Order: sequence, then C-alpha cells, then structure tokens
Amino acid sequence: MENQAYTIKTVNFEGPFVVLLNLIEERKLFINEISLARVTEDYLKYVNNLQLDKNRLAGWQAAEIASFIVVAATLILIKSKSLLPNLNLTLEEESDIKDLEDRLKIFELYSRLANNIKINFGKNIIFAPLERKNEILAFLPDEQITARNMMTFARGALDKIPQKVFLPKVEVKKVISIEEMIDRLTKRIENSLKFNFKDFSGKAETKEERVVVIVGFLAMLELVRQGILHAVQENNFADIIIKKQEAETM
Amino acid sequence: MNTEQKIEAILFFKSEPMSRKRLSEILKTGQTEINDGINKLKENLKNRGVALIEKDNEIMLGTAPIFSELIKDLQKEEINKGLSKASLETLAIILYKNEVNRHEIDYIRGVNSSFILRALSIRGLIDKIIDPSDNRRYVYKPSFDLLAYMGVKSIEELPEYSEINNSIKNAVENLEDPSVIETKESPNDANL
Amino acid sequence: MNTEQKIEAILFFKSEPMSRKRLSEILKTGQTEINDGINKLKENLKNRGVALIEKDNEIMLGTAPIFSELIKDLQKEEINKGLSKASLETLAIILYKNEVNRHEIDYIRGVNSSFILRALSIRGLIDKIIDPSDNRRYVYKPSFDLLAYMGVKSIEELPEYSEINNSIKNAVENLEDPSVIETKESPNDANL
Repeated sequence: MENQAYTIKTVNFEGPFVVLLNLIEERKLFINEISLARVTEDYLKYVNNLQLDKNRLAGWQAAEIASFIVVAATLILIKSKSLLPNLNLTLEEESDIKDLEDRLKIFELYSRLANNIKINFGKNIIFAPLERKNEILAFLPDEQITARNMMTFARGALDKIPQKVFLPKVEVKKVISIEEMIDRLTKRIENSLKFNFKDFSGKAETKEERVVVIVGFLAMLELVRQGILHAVQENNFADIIIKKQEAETM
Repeated sequence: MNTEQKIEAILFFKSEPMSRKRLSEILKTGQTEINDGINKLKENLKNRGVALIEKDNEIMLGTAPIFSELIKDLQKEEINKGLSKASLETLAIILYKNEVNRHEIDYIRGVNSSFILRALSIRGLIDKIIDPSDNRRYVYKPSFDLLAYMGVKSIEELPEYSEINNSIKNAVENLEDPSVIETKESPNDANL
Repeated sequence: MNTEQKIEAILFFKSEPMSRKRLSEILKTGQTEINDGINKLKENLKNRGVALIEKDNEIMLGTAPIFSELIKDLQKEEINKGLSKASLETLAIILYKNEVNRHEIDYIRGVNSSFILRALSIRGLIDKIIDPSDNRRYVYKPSFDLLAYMGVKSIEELPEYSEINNSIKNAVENLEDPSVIETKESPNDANL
C-alpha cells in the first residue's frame, strides 16, 4: 500500500513550471516579468510548504526538489528587481530571467497541446488486426538458439535494466549556490534599503508601504533559505550540505 | 448506415472467418442489410489487394488470390530470416522466467515487445496461454518444440537457471518502483 | 503494374509497419512507383473500414478511427487510457516535435523526464531510436501505437499541428541554443 502511494506520486510529479503556470493562469495574466514578480511570493510559499511536507517529499528525487529551488532563485531575482529598480543585476542574472520567461512560454504552449492529447487519447482508436490463429508456420527455430546463447541474452537483458539512481552532484551544487544567492541578494536588498531609500519612486504606494513590502519579502527569503537547508538536511542527501549547516550552528 | 465499412473493419480486425449471423449480432442489424453490405464489400474489393473470401456461411478477408505468389515469397523469406537480437533476447527472458506476461517482458527490455512476441509465436517458439493467476491476461512460455530443439528436458536444465530466474523475478518485482529510472543514455547499451 | 494492390496485399499479410524502402525491395520497383502506389491506396481507403496509417517512411493498415467504438467492443484486452499530467506533457512534446532528445524534453518540462520516458516506452507509446544526426545519442519519436490511440492517420492530422509546428520551429530553435542548456546542466551529468 505504502509502496503504491509512492509510485503514483512520482509518476504524477508536477514540476515547478506547472506550479508557476497555474499561479499565473489563476490570475489570468500573461507570462512576463511583471506577472512573474506578482506570483513570486505565492510560489515561494508553495515551495516552503513543500519543504515542510515530509510525506510529499518522501518519494522525490533530490533533483526534483532542486528543480523547484532553481526556479525559486530566478523568481527571487525578478521580485528583487521589481521592488528595487536600481538593483544592478549581472548579465548572467538578466539572462536567467529572460530564460525563465521564454521557457515558461514554451511550457505553456506544450501544456495546451497536452490538453489536445488528453481530449483525444483513446477516443477514436485505430486498431491493428488481432493475431491470426492459423498463422503458426510449423516450427521454425534458428541456429542461434542454443542454451549458452540464451543464457548470454538473458544476462544481457538483466544488465540493461536501469539501476536505482543516486543524487547527482550537480544538483547539490545548485542548491548551495541558491542558498548563497539568497544570502547575497538579502544583503543587497538590505543595503539598497539603507542607502537608496530616496530612490523609491512611490507611485500609488507610499515609500513606507514599499519598505514594508520589501521587509516582508526579506523575511520570506529568510524562510526559504532556512527551508532549503531544512529540506536538504531532511533528505540527508549530501555530506557537504550538512557540514555547512553544522558550521552555521556553531 | 455504412454497414459495408463496418463489416470491413470487423473482418480486418478479427482476421478470422465470421458468420453472417455473428455479424448481424455485432452490428445489431437485420440479415438483409448484412447481406447487402457484404455484397457491396465484395464488389468493392474486386480489384484490390485484399479480397473477401467466402466459405460455407462464413466470410473473411484475405490477400487477393492473384498475389498468392508474392505472398508465398514473403512467407518463405520470413522462414529463412534469422532471428534479430531483440527477438533472441525476448526468447531468452521467456525461457528463463517460464510464465511471463507482456508487461513484464516490456519492463525488463525497456521497450514494447508486441511485434516480436507475435513473430516468435508464428515461428512456434513460444506459446501464448491464459494467465493461470488472472484469466483476463496472457502469459508466454517456451514451446515444447523449443525445449526439444535446445536439447533440454525442462527449463531447470538451462545453464545458471536458478540464478538468472531469480534475478528476473527480482527485477520484475521492481516493476512499479519509480526510483528505478533510465540511467543509461549511451547507444552502446541500446535495446536493439 | 498494380503496385497499389500489391502494397495493400503485403500490408495486409504482414500487419506491421513496413518502410517504403522495404516495399520497393520486395516489389523490385523504384521509389517513385511505390510512392504513387501508396498515394493511390491512401486515396482509395479514405472512406473505408480500413485505413492507411503513415509515420515517417513507414506505413501500416488499421481499422478506420470512426469505427473505434465498434471495435473496442470486440477487443477483449483492456485498453489503458490513463495518462498522468507529466505523461501528457511529455507526449505533447514528442508528438508535436516528432523527434526530440531527452535533454530537450527535460529542458522544456523543467524536470528530469527519464522515468516518464521509460514508462512511455514500455507502454509502447514512444520509440527510442539512435539519433540519425549523432549516433552517440538517442531521440524519442511517437510510435504507431500513439498515433493509433490518438486516432490520427498521420502526425499532420493532429489538432493544430501545422500552425504549431511553424511557431515552435521559430521560437524553440532560437531558444535551444545548447550553450544555454549546458550552463544549467553539465553534459556529464546528463545521464541521471
């Protein structure tokens, strides 16, 4: 029973783009930087809840968790940029943002096409003929069928069955760099807040309201940062991350 | 309504002789309508590669008699053709597991094996029987002729039988385990 | 000489996908003649109970999609229609792109697709073949079964196919610069 639940979860694993697209579509928005900034907090909340939900995480691959966090990182950039127009992003960060936007648009297209498949699959099936009963042509062996050969082929087939997969190192690196990125961004936002207070061009919102929004966002980032550490440690995937966690608590 | 086309589809799908009575049951139509449909179909198939063959009160689709030479050549060619690696691999799994369903074979091989199983069946190398543990499914087992040809009295005499049989059983138990995913992307390991 | 009818007879007899090349070998005829024959056959089967299905350079015969309900009732084996959202996404990518490697699928979906690809292969909905443009890699393609389940006689019959195909080609090709992908995932770790 337990095993069955586990299977269904992974087969139906919905990646970060599904979550992000749902958030945007719920608000009937188009995919662009503005809409991405608007859904960032909800997305981060989602990821945070995900990280706290041990039952859901149990069947996941580390790479699956990491895929959510990678998207979170870019959204944090987008949100930071929208809160602080003067925040200077590196070329790489800018291209990450553009990339996410473009990829999400492509994903949206295929999600729509997936719906065509959902509607039509199995509806008007074209059938191949059934096996003909009188088709058996006496006995037709092949000289390659020897006991020894059959053993080799059986072994060969068994060798090809995929093995259980372990956490790829690249994903661990990604998780660490996101955590660092959040730290770095947090510092940048705090600095902007201290020194560029005058830069906030309050349109509808007053400067004070904006500051409240930013402080709230910083608090959110802190939660995410802790969540990442928590999730990674809970899953006990890599020594390197746990060491880092210990170093921090000392 | 388009009884002729419906009859054609049914005969093509079943690929076995069918009585007019059975057709009228399936199509829930009167005999006259069925007879009309059959006549039209016969007419339409007159100069085609597929013909309507009538025997007693039964009809079926078959290749047109004028192409019998062509088909005989194809048959001969099939007979003389050696088995592909994929076919031999499938046969080996059936030998070592004995009773195995298609899903299990597909799972072990990582690809769908329908066409291969059909070809092995036609050559009389395997038998398709109803699964003793679930009568809605089929399982495949080596034919007697195959074992005799290999010179073994029972599958237990195959080399390393118990080890390989166990490995296959274990592999099949993982069938629903999602953490077992494709790890090999290099064509050197291709399931060809 | 009656190439169309001969092709029909061969397809009926083999009841599996046949390549145009193979047909031209069997019939000892040039490719143009084969193509003409196939086009005529396709035309002739347009409103019949049997239809010609086409994929890349292969063709096969099947029951006409409009008679799906009729044939479903004759079919004993259960038809598995369930597809998860992840499967639907993956199938959409493979169907509408027709030929795509795992890296591109992962990139579009934003998640690793190995498990889903293996599961779809096992179900026989997709084919994994060696990339014709790079024999160190694989590409995934829709299978005949997938077209059959979708009730289309060729990929071009998929809803929105032609519009989408043009827009995808433009949009995706700009985006799928391999250097962009590789900053995200190192190629050495591609085999997860």
